[in-house]
Amino acid sequence: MTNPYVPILILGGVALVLALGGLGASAIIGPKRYNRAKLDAYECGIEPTPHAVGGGRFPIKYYLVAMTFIVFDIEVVFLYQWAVNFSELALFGFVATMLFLVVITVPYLYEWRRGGFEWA
Amino acid sequence: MSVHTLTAARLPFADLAVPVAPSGPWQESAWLLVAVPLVSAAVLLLAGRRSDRWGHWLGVAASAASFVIGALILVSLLQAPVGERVVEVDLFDWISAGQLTLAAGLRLDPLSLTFVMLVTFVGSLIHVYSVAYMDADVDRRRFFAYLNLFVAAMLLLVLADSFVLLFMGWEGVGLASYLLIGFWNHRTEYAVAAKKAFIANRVGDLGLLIAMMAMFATVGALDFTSVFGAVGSMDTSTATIIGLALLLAACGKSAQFPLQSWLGDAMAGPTPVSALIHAATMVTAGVYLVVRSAPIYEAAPDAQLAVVVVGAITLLFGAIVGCAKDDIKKALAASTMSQIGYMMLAAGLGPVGYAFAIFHLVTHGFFKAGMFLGAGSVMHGMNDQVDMRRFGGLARYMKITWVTFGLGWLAIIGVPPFSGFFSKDKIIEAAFMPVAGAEWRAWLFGSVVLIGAGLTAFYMSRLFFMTFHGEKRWTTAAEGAEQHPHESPRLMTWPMVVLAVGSVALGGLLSIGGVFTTWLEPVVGHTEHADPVLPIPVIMASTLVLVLLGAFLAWRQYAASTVPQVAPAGSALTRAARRDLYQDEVNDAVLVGPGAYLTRSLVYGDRQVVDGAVVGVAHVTVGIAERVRKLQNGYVRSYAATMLAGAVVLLVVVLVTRI
Amino acid sequence: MSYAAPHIGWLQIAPLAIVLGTGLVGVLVEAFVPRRARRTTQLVLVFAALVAALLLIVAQWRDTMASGGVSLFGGSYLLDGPALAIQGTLVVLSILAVAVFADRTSVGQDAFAPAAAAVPGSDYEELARRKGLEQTEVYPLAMFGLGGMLLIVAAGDLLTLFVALEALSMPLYVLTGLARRRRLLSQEASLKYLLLGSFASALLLFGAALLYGFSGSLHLGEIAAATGTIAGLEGLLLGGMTLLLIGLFFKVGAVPFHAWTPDVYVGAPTPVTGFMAATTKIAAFGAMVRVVYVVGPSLQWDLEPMLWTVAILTMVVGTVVALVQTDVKRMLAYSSIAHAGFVLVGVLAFSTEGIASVLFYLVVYGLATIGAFAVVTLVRQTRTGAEGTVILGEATHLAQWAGLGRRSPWLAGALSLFLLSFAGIPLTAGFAGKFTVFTAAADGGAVPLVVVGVIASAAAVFFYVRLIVLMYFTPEREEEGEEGVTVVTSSGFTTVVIAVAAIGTVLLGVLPGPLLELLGQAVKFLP
Amino acid sequence: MSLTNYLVLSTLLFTIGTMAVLLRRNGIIVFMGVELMLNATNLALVTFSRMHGNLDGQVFAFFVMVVAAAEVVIGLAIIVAIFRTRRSASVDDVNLLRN
Repeated sequence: MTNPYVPILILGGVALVLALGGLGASAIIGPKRYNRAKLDAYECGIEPTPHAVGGGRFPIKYYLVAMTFIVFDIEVVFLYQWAVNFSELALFGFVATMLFLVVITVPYLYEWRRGGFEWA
Repeated sequence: MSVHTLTAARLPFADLAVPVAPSGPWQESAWLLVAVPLVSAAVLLLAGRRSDRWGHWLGVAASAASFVIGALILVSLLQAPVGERVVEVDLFDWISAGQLTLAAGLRLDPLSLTFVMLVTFVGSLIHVYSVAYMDADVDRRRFFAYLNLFVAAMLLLVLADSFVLLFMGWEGVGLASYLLIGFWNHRTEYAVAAKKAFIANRVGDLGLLIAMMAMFATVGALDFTSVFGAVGSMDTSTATIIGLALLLAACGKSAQFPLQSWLGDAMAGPTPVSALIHAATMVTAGVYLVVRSAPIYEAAPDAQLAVVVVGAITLLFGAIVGCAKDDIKKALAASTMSQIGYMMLAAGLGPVGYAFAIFHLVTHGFFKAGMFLGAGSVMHGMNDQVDMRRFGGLARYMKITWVTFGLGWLAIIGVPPFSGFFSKDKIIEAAFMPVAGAEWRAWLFGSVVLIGAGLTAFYMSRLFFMTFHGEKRWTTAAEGAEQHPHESPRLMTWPMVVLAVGSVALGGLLSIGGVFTTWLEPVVGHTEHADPVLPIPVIMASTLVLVLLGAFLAWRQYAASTVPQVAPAGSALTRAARRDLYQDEVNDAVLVGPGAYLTRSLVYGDRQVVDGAVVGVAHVTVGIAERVRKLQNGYVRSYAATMLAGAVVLLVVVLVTRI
Repeated sequence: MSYAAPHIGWLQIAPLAIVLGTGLVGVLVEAFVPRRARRTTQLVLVFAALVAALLLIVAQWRDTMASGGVSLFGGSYLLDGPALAIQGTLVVLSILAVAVFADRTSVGQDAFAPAAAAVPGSDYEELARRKGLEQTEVYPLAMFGLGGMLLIVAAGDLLTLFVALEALSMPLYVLTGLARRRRLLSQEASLKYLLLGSFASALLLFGAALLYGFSGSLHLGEIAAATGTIAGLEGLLLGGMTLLLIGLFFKVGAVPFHAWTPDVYVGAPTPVTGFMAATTKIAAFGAMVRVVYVVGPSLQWDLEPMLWTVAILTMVVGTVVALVQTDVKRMLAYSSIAHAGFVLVGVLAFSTEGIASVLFYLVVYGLATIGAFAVVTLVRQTRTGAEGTVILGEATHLAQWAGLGRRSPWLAGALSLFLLSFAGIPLTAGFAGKFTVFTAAADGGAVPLVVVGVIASAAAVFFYVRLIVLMYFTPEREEEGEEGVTVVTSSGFTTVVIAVAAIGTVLLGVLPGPLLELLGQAVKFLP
Repeated sequence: MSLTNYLVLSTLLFTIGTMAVLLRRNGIIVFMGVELMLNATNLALVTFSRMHGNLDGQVFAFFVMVVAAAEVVIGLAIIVAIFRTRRSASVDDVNLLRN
């Protein structure tokens, strides 16, 4: 690799040019036609703003789903490593992973107790 | 315990005593001098209402305790041989970073101990007096807390062995004085007075700060020993700058021209405060500073001359103002101003004057404090009336006050054999000392102090006669409260008596064989007396003639003839004098105005006003600030853009060196 | 290959473990303890844990200083002198900060939204307020944040550094959004902090990647070792270091990465502001000092231009912009930026005195900051309407502070003390701090920096003193209409905090010697 | 093919992510930009890991994923809260705090 720092400088240059140029360009030539759809938040495709249920307290179920998903998703990321060299990691690995599982379980319990799973 | 050596500054400071380690328990425990009143003040403030019943006595006890300790140290110092009368007590290394170390230590020498004695003795008397004077006040405890705070700060100021520590004391007394002037701050004009004193003092502090920076820049240290030691190697211009800066500081603290205007308003504070802080001790701190910095002034003749000039101006200024004031306390304040002018002038005269400046300072401390207490006692008897045109003929009603005040009066106008005579006469002689190459000085300043003596005699006699003699001009029932003057309680009269004794005898006792001047020699150096341009008897005689003349005129106008109850229009000069020769107008333009602007701008952050307040630099700064502020436009994306731009710039800064 | 379990020093990780464990338990408390008892339980837990952690830190002080520290988990967790010292500082300050969290004042409400999930101004929020709900999750959140901080100052490799950074940031993102009043501002601040914060940590992460690419290792020590040996890849090294430092600059609020600071400090609930202003900065500086002093020395000449630029910019911009602020919290925010600059000056001393002075300055700054913001929590706006006078949120406009000195001298006095300490007036801790930092830097040859620093602090005196002048010398504004200002009495916690901070500030101002010596022992980094 | 290409790719992705942060208006898209930056870094980490023939980089990448996920959770919660309050997720609408 010759002059390996050149990519970084390029990155810098590109970033600067794009940052300023992009801001400028979008300000100048960009069409200023916003509509609800453009500004809408993405909420798994459902109509994002139902009328305030329970007087302004909004259902965060979808996010609970997302979070719950992540709880287990993350679990797998590490469990997989552990699984493949279970025997080599031996006791240390076991204890560590169990600890990790416990830690992961705590927010799960919290969510459960706070009614995070009471969908419908 | 570190031992310092003084590399010889120029004469006459070559013979100065070298600081030595303390010997004996009392010198070791000098820190108690400051600690005791400080602790007492803290107790009084923290204990709150609970201590209302006994608080004031604690205050008195604390002040008295410092006096006792001081006395013991004094004795131990007197026993020491003259060569070892400059003692340095290292307390602790305050901050030590890298090579640099700030140490806190006390310096016990004749000069500082003289002040310790004056402050604690007069201070204790005034504490006692205040017990009675502030009897009616619900906040008496707080008052005593502030008094103790003041005593502690003042002692720190005079005992400090470095300009840093001195500065702390300097600020401390400023704070205490501010708190005490504004003690009755529910009355607006008093709060205003407090603020005025505050501003004037800050200007002074600026001077002290500049001086300290200059010293640090040139010497690299701020303790007296090293600074004065390095003076010899300092070039004259630096010394002059430092000297002038110190003079500015002294002017702010000691109400010297052009920063004197606050003292009159400071009389808004309770009378004991005026007696202790604004007559006997704090306002003389400026003189202390000049005398303490003697080596610097010796190296800077121009700065020295400036000191003399300031002293001379203030001397006349105060005297003229004093002739026109009808408010008894303001008249006394004016005279204080003028007397400190005397001391400044003497301090500016160099080695011939230092000792006498301090000498006059001590005697003045006694008789002026005495007279202020007398004034307080008069007000006490006259329902807080301060207009002398409504006094008159009080001699018969308050005998002790009359006698004590009278003795103080005789002392200040310099009638032999009272204290003032000895101290002031010496200053007059010193003023007539010929200065090589500038004979005009001797004549100019000599005549100034002579005239000053005459004026002093006039306005003090005026004050005395208007108050105690002539016919009664009291407010009658028709005008409101009818006056029933009466003598004050013992707690108030006794301190007055003690001080009166001092104003009679002290001067004489201390000048027997020049005991006082020799006592100070380790600090201010020894000088052989040259002969003044006029023979001493002539000087003395002319002084006395002028004094008697002044007193006689005052008697004819204010005792023998009737005094109008309402001030007559008077001449232009009189009117000017009544208004402090328009100093306020000047200062309002110079100091207070911007100050007010500042405060207002601070409230509403009004840009114009900010600019108006801190002219020049602020303009640019605020301009920049506003630009930068524009960047803070609240848009996340532009923040992110700033960050990225910053990142790119930094990357370039780093990498460019390698390409 | 067989795997050797890494060595674990239980005593050394005990403080960290306790703090994080308490966070977890706190979450369980939220889950299983009935609502009434939650607050009390949380408080007991938190304070017990913090005190325990502090004791453990003190217990291992001597050994650590003697042995120079230990390296755990294969060098990922380096508990050396500076790490332990900063951990101690962090725990002490957190005790104070969390105490301010807990204060309900005479109004009977803490500073946090009763139900953060509720839409501001909605019926449900009103209901929650009337039912006196409290978002007691703030205590576990604070614990997690503190855990991250304790970890980052001991992070021996880039992985730990990154994880710790995120662990300390995320709870703060949430805490920022929990203000009980001015919730729009609070949420906005939270969003800004989140977006910019994650952006900054992305930059830091990329820097970490580059450094790994350069050295093939994540351990700071090995990266430092590689600096001399590997040729031709300096680009990766320098670029990586720069981006890494930028991530930390963001956390300490150094210009030009400071833009979030004022907005977030103003928007966040004031107790949280105090907490993060003090602890986050300290933790980030801890990490920065480690990076600069472990990897830096061989690169000193390459990095100095950048560091100098940032330091000068930070001092100047922070001071200058603070001059024109009219909002107390905002002014304090900019002043905290300026202080970051002063600390950077100390870092640039590149000497052990430098480290000691930085540690000392951080303690001083933390004390005064928490104290100052604690004072701010007590000065409130009032509105007098039909139903009598209602006490609202903090009165932060400067004009509202006029004459405070007359109404509540003690409070104003305490604040003045903190401001004077910020301004570096002698006899306050701030002076000792600036003095040590500047002397260290001057000895280290960074004289120009010191000059700028001195000028900046001189200018800074203006806006600190102006608040004091305002409180003591400006007559109280007469209440126009129904708007007014009042001082609520704390329910004890805040008073204690302010008192402790004030005493500490004075004590360290009069006698900084002992602490300086103590920290003087803690200046050796493990490679 | 050379590992450098991966690095270039990751750099480009990183830049694109940056641009998304700077140019997009919708808070959630901005946030996706940040996530893109993180994942671009992951690519770089894995590449370097391969280059140096040790696993540190890959482990790091796993942790980055976890952190990113956690960040998403918090980020979404905050953005949604704001959205519910203001009926818009545009980051340009939130500028009450300024100067």
